Amino acid sequence: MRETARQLLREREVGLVIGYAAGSEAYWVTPAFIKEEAQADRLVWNPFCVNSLAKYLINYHHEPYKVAVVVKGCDSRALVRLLQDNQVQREKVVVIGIPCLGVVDAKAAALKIAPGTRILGASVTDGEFLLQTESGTLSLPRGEALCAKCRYCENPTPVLADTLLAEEVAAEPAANIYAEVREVESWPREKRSAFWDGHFQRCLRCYACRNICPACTCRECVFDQTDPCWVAKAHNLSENTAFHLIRAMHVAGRCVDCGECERACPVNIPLRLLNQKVIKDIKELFGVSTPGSRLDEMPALGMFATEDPDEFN
Amino acid sequence: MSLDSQWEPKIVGFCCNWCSYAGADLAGLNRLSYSPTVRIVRVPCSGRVNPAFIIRAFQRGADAVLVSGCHPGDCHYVSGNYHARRRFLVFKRLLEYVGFEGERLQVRWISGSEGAKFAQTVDELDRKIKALGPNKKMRQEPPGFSGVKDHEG
Amino acid sequence: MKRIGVFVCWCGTNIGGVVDVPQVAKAASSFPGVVLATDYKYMCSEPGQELIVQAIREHRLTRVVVAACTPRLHENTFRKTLERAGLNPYLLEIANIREQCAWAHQKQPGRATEKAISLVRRAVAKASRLEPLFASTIPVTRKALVIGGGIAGMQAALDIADAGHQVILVEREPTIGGKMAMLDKTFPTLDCSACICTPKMVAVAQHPSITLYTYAEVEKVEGYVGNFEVTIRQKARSVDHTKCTGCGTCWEKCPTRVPSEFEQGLGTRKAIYVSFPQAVPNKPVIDRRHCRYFAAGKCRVCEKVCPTGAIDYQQGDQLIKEKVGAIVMATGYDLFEWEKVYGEYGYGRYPNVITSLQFERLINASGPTGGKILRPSDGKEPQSVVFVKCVGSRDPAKGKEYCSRICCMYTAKHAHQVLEKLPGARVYVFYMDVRTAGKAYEEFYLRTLQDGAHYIRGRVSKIYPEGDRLIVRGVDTLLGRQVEVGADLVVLATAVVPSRGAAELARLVGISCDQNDFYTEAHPKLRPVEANTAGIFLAGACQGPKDIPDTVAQASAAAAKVCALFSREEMAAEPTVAQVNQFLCYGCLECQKVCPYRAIEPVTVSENAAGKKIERTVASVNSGLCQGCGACTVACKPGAINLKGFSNEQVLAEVDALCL
Amino acid sequence: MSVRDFLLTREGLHSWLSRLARDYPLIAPVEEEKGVITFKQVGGPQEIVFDCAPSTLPPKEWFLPSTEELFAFSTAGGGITLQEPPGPKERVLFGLHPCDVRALLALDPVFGGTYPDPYYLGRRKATIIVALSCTKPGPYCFCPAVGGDPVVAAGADLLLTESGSSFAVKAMTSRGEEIIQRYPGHFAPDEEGRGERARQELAGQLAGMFAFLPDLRGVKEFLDGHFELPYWEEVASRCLGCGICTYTCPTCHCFDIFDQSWDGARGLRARCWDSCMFSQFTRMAGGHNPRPTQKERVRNRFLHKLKYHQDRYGLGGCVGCGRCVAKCPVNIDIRRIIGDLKELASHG
Repeated sequence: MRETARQLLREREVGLVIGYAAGSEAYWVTPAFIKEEAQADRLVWNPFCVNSLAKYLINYHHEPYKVAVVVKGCDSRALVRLLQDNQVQREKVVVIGIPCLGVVDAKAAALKIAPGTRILGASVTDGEFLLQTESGTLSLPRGEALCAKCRYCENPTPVLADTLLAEEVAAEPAANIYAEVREVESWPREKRSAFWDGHFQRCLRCYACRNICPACTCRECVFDQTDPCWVAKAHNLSENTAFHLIRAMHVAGRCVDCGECERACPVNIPLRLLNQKVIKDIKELFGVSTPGSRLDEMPALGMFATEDPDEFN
Repeated sequence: MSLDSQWEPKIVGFCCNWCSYAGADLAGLNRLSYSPTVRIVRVPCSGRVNPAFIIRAFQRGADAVLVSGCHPGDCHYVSGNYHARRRFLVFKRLLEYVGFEGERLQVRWISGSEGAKFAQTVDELDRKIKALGPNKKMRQEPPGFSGVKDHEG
Repeated sequence: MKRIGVFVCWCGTNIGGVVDVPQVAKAASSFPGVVLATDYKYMCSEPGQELIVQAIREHRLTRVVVAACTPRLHENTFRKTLERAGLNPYLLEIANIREQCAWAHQKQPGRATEKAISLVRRAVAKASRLEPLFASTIPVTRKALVIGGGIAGMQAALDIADAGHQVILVEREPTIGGKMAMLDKTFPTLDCSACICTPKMVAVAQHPSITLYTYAEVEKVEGYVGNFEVTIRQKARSVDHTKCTGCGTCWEKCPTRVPSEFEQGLGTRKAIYVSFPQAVPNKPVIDRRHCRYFAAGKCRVCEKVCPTGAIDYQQGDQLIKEKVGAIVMATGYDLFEWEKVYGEYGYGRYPNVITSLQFERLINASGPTGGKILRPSDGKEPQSVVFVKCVGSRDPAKGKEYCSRICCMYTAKHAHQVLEKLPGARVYVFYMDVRTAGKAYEEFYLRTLQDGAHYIRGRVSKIYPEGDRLIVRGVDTLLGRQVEVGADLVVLATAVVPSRGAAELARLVGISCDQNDFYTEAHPKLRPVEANTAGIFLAGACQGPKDIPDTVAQASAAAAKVCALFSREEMAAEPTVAQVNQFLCYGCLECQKVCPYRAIEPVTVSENAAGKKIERTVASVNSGLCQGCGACTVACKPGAINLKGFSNEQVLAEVDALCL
Repeated sequence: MSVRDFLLTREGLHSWLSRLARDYPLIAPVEEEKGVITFKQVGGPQEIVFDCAPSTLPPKEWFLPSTEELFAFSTAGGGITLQEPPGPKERVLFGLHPCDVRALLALDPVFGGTYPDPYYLGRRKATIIVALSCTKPGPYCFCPAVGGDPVVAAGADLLLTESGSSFAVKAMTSRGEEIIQRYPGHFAPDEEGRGERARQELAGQLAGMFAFLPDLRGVKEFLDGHFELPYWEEVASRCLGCGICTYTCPTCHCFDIFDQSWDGARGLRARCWDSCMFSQFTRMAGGHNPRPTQKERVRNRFLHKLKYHQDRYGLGGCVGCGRCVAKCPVNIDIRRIIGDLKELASHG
């Protein structure tokens, strides 16, 4: 990756490479914005590279230079959506794709890795993530440490890339991808209601879910507008629920299921469980794929078919 | 909000100007009697109805929302109700998922000639909501003296 | 702060007899922004309107709420009232306390009053959010498209052309003339249909302002009132009409015979053919489906015999684009396909059970039998003819719920013709009712009765063959007994249905159909010849079953509407259209995808962003194209695109008010 | 001088908390959701999480609620009438760590200065604070680096320090003494100075347990002279502009005021948390925004923590709780920022 970045910068193919740099703890990475060849050594790729970097491209929409961005399979869906929404110009992006074997949930890793630990190397096997530290090799069992979104991955290999940095990884059939959604659906209404009320009640309205979301690219979000006041600023269950429902509908047909909202949430609201519900329904109702997985498939709620299901007669 | 026998549901209707609003007019014209619990907002098309309007209605104390437009294929604006259909198929499922009773959002295709269907739809909805009781999800009290509470209250 | 006036109408006792009007006015006076709330017996009357005008002036009102009947009735009336008082007409909001309140809740006056107050509160909330709107003007292309070349289309085309405007007439058959050209005589005058129809056809063909496209179909319609762009597909005729003289040698020599559509299958035509001798244009087309050359690659007889070398097997379909300002739909009707559902009448297996349109050809002097009534099975003259009415009409179980309107009269005509042509023949008519509303219609029917036709009130339950005859079994409901009638010929008065493809054409043109696929008029009483979509008009049976005089009248009416539209170079456009807040727009163009009128285009704007000059793409609305449906507003996540007159702010305020 | 040091057995603590919960609204850390520890009113000690270090959200919600109704208004009957909310009841806030108590001391001058804020001050006055010494720092804690003390919570009414099977209790204020007197039988006087020894011992143990202590020396002085730094652009390029750091911060206190009404006739005025990280935070009515990009916003936040608060009140704006470090989704880590600034300072 460093070599690819160096080359792109050296040959002035791009003016910027967006990738990952080591974070302040072993299980964190931080986005890196590399403009000079010499800085390319800061770039890392390891099983902690969970962040989706595609949305950062928007900030460089008006720059004269091309930007290279590192994407995993799930992130590539975000990139496709940004292209479809005219937020990113294809000819101004060099996509460095990384076929991915799954990334680690930092919250789970934090329980196993002492603060201040330095990671010297990492590898992924079928059953575990192996980390070389100064005090020896540490194993994170895949079952415990794997990010929830990686459990059923539809696109281990990016759907769009100019260069792939590893061998393609085939997707496994993901029949159970919405098992958790189905579980919630199966609950009695009162239980569902209490479940979501409990979560929405806790929402701080910090908007991290929105700000990190690749489907949220508005110049000014409805939640920041005062006239009309779509949702009041007050933090309470009613307004918080309104916020989450309107947001779910705004990203309906556009959410790429990258799971970044849920990861960013400081109070552990299971946002992916909310957005996946919409993805699942839209797929079932209208026969489309997960948004962003096909360049030629536009958002389902911007289209219709006369033979769509109808239950409103 | 009281649960006593005096309680009457509050139902907000969004009716498209060309079909359903005309259907509601026709119901009146034919002196078809239906429940007065539905209050209509006139919109040009069912495709104009933003789910955020419905959310707002529930926040403000609506016990149910009726969205009504032309039958598929009959949209005055060609395709507005097809877009509405997709949107509300998804939105209704989402509302149920977070714990709403699905009956509280009714979407119905009612043409300008279906005054009787309008009246019947309203009465059915009214009956269902009376059986369910007041909606509690997302409900707010009007801001005012009663709205001021001590934080710990 | 807005100064709102609320005017509550009694509508005589219509509202006032149920709703406590003074109480509504009293409640309204306490709503925020309301400076005046009053009531009056008839707000729409001249004194009522004058009251509003005076109040606007006296109380310096800036917004007006009228609580009265449905806005669909008097919104325009009161807008004009505001205008008279110097207020922008769009600063009006109507609370519908008649249709949706007083009339619907007559039995619960208390609840009706309560609801009326709520509806007025909604209107006040919306009124306080109303902004003045201004109509824009759009240019008008003074050229009309008429779709369908039957009597309706011809009449409309001639009237518009006579008024001095260009007309394009598109007919999908090889000739104009439509159904009327097939008819023998017209009721009740019994004048020859061809004699009055063919001169019209010629007039159309010769009119300098009419461009005729036969054997052509409308493929695409874009644009909007005054500015349509239509694409017409001229189907390949395989004959170069610029060379062809219509001499007829080709169709004489053509070896292939197929059933003639014009003769309703009772006669034949060739594979290269003109529909009938007086066809306009009187030049042939090759029916490629049946032509030997096209089917088997051999033959080319017509090419060999053509003296002018007009045969062109290579000819392809041609797409023609035309700009027009108005469209007249005159697509006519077809007959209900009774063979598919009426098993009791033999599913079309008995050759001597025919439709009335076939009967028209049978009795027509230029028809397959030269005007002799001969039964199809063996060419014998029938001695007993049974007419069955309402086959498919007024039959919700198997056919259509509606009355086809013309059958009673033409059946009377047919009965009369049989009795006239076949002295001694017996004529029976099975009917449900005899409906003869029309000038001299009832008289005609009575004459037929006097002629000796036996009218039997009842439905026919079965038709079955016995020997070389048919037995028609029905019930005579007046006598209350079953009857069986032997018949040599049975004529079914089948229902009138929209012509095939009418619904698809409606979708393509952008108008709506009713549940039977007849085109929907903008208003059943007040705008019967306009479609819901501006600039599109309806003529003839495409809007509903009609006889010839009504069809011609409607066609002329549609033409008059077109001429009114064409009377000015520009027309005022509705100001309730979408509008883009370019600051909020982030250029995803989802709005463009949902717009049914292609009214949204991307444009590039330049602006300063943090000291840098940047260019970015935003959506822009063509207010001439926009029809104000608002689909874009919901597709727009940040609310950058809003609908004037039904804005997000207004709807949210209405919801808030209704829930209080 | 009265005795200020007491001892409390573990059982004694539980029974005292049970009594407190009956007599006062008792607010303490609870695990609201798996992995989310917040201060909530509790029914008794069984609900309390004792070993959180630190809680997910700070206790500032109890002094500066995320939404606070200020007054109701009505125009009914002409004119305008206002009604203020009733003041808070006296309540006990239990289980604050020293950093959170220190954060309150940092907030006090903000709301108690030239224009005293009756809402904050009312809540502050109504609250009895029972602090708990840290026994183990959290993974991202760095209070010693910003002058904090993980053991002694100056500003609390009572300080509890776990020591073996019991707790050393120190009354830090007269209000703390009153509380102890109100519950005789629970507290045994600590006449041998066991508490003091326990606290010293704990301080010694903790000293080496902080994973990463940034060196703050010279940073403020550097920032005093360097407002414009290209460095902020680098930080801002990563920043999402969300409110996590400010909403989880115990000293961030910005709020926005808004009116809520359904019809313009009746309604209420309220304030709710706002964040200087939000793009529209400084946007003025006319549309101008003096902090137009995330660079200015990020800079403002860190300058506030490391300089402005010090300039204005002589108090640190960061108490080293590490909550923003724990929660930032893009790993903008104030410990690293301090280190980077330090390095920039040393390179001139």
